[in-house]
Amino acid sequence: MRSAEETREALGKRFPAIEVRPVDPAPNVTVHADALRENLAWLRDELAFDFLVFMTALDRPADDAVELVYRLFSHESRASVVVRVRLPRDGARVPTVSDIFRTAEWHERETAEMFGVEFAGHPDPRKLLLPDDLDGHPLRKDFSHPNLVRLPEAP
Amino acid sequence: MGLMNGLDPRSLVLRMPGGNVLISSLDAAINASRSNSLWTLTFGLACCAIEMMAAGASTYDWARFGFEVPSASPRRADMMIVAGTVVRKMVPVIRTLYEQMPEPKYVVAMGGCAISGGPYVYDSYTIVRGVDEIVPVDIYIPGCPPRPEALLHGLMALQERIRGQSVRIAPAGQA
Amino acid sequence: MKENVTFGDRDKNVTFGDRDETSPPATSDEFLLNIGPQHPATHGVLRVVVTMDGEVVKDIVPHVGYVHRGLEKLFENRTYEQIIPFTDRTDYLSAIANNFAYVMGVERLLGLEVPEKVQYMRVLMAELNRIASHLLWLAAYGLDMGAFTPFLYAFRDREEIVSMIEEASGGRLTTNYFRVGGFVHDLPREFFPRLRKFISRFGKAVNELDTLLVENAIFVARTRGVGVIGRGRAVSYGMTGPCLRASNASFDVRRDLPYSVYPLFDFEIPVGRNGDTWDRSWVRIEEMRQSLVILRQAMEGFPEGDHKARAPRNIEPPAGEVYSAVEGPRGETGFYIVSDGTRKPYRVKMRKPSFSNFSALPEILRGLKIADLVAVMGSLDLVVPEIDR
Amino acid sequence: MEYGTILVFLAVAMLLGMTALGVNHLLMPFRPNPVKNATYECGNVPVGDAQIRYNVRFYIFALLYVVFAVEAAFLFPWAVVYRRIAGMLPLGEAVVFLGILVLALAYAWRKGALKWD
Repeated sequence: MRSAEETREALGKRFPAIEVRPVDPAPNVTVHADALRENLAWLRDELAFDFLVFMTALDRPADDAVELVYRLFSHESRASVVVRVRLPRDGARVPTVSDIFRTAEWHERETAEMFGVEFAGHPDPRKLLLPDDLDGHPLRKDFSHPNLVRLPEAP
Repeated sequence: MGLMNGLDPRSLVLRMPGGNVLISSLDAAINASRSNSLWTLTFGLACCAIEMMAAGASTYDWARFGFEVPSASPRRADMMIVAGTVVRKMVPVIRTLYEQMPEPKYVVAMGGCAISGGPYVYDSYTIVRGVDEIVPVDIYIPGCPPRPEALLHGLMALQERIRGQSVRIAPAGQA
Repeated sequence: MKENVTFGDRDKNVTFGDRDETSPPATSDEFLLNIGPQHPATHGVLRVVVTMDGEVVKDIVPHVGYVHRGLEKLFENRTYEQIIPFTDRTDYLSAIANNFAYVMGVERLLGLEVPEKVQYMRVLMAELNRIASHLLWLAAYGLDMGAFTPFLYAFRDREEIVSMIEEASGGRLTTNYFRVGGFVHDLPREFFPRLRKFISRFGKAVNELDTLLVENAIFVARTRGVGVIGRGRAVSYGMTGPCLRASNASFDVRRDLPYSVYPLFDFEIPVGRNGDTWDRSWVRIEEMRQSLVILRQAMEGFPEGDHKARAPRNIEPPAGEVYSAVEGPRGETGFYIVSDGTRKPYRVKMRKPSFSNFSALPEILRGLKIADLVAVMGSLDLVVPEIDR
Repeated sequence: MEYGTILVFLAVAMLLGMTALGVNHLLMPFRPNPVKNATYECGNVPVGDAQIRYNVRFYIFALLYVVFAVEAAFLFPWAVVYRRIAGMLPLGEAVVFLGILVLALAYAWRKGALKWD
């Protein structure tokens, strides 16, 4: 049974640039897109982070980037870790991890259609939630659509 | 006898020794039978579906009014209760189901979402602002979700409307 | 190449009996069965396209999105208080669990301490809501399996809980009862006598429901050993809640990521052994009994105090992010909120259990029969707006 | 032999059936359209063709069902006249009749007709 402290030390050794952001206690690790698969597999096999809680993206138009967020949890040590990947906003490409974590298959499909991130090697890259005739990526900040009427600001 | 209060007032009841004779119009008989046995198409989309189930359970029990049989297939359904949020991906399905229901058919828009898009009117790119953009609606039941009593009240209003219909002229909404 | 001879092709000279060694063995064609958005077994608007070989399911392709309202986009244009009623409506069976997770997240962003009485009230409401949600699952599952009686008995008990919740919050289903820092108003005076009466009566009612459905011989025959998913695969699919605990994985957010005052109560976490459909049902029945235990302890230790902390009038949390999760009736319900210092969140990601639980369906069902599809889908206790959001 | 009454009986039966359908046909709103006549597939556009070659086991199950349905049909007249005939003879006949069919079921079960996969 690996304890949370041991896990944090092991993380510290492998990822020098660990940071803890305000309010959320889980350590944040930023990796490069090419090293994503290898790091996630390592986290799952070595440190028993067997549960991908969720995977989503943050659209940062200010610095022309989209940031992927993978949050992992370990049933064994009850520790959490957040893996982040920064990608250029247009033409963002990252390898799929749906074979490492099966739940990633649907999370990636949703993130792909909502943010326009392409997941290379995804087994079933169809749209998940959006109707087929809706093009564009809704969760991007600059998304506009005739059916989308914004709530008027309070006076 | 349940049928009695369902008939329209013009029908005549002759009290005779050894039994009564009832003289009424064909419309009254048909409307009484139609309004007292409306079969609903089970069509729960979101939260209102749970209140619809509660209306079907023993506490509120819409079987007292004749809505005994929730039929899953549109072929045997008289009434489609649209209970929940209607989104654009669902539009062709609702349209097809409505077409596949035999006349005379009625549509009840239950809850804010079905009436006008409800809380999702603003800032939703897939919302349909009211199911009456897709199918002709007979009864609107406001609420989010409406209480089972409100649903029953709406359905009784529908029964009242059916009693006023006639076979000669096409019922309202059956273009 | 097998020529697809259909009855319509009268002009073809190939007669049906014309077989030679090159033609493949006479097999039955696979056909597509579409269990579409409007179907009693799908508990809402799910669509599952099943490739069938006779009675056996060869492959399943789920289609979702028929109730996708785009909530995460909507949240980006709402203030923190305006989001609370929407959290009810993403999972209307456990509106309180969603309120709980979201409001706790915002309180952590604000660094706001909540009075102990509010914590106790939240646990009370959460456990009541869990029982109500499990009762509705039992009712719907009974209908799927062809047993109408559990539906009526389960709803009789559920109406009792729902009217109690309505008395406290004003809403039967979509309660909108939680606020950042506490509650809209305090518990009504006659809430505790009613709760005490309910707890004493419900202990017996759970056994009655248990024998009515879960211990029923036909139900056991249809669910024992059907739709098995192992512990490793369940975790890999991100399953949580009763579906995960049925596969021999003892994980419950109330105990493993403790929040609110749950550490003060002691209750067991029911864990099934072999992850089949029956275990998923048994775990939910046991959870209802454990919820009663928690309710009793929460009532005894109920402190005095006011029902709301002094939250700021306009909530503007500092820039930062938080992930707050709660053990909802269906599993881990969490909100990942990223704030940028303004009155509206920069991004809110809702982690909903049915999304992951449902994604495991194709793997569970491959090779089972069509009747098992209905049984397995019912045992996953799906709420569709949780999948579509 | 009074065949007349049978004729009247048949005539009334036919009449009853025809009037029921006739009135219905006159009064019902009849508005067919292509979507209404399409096959119902949970609200979607029907996919695939229904005329496919089904698994042969469906046929075997159907046969077994027909056997036992006919058996039940034969029991009805027996049950109606059972009370009027004294003694154990009718009971014996029914037991023999049912025994043969139970034997048939056992044989089918043994040969694996009821096993699906």
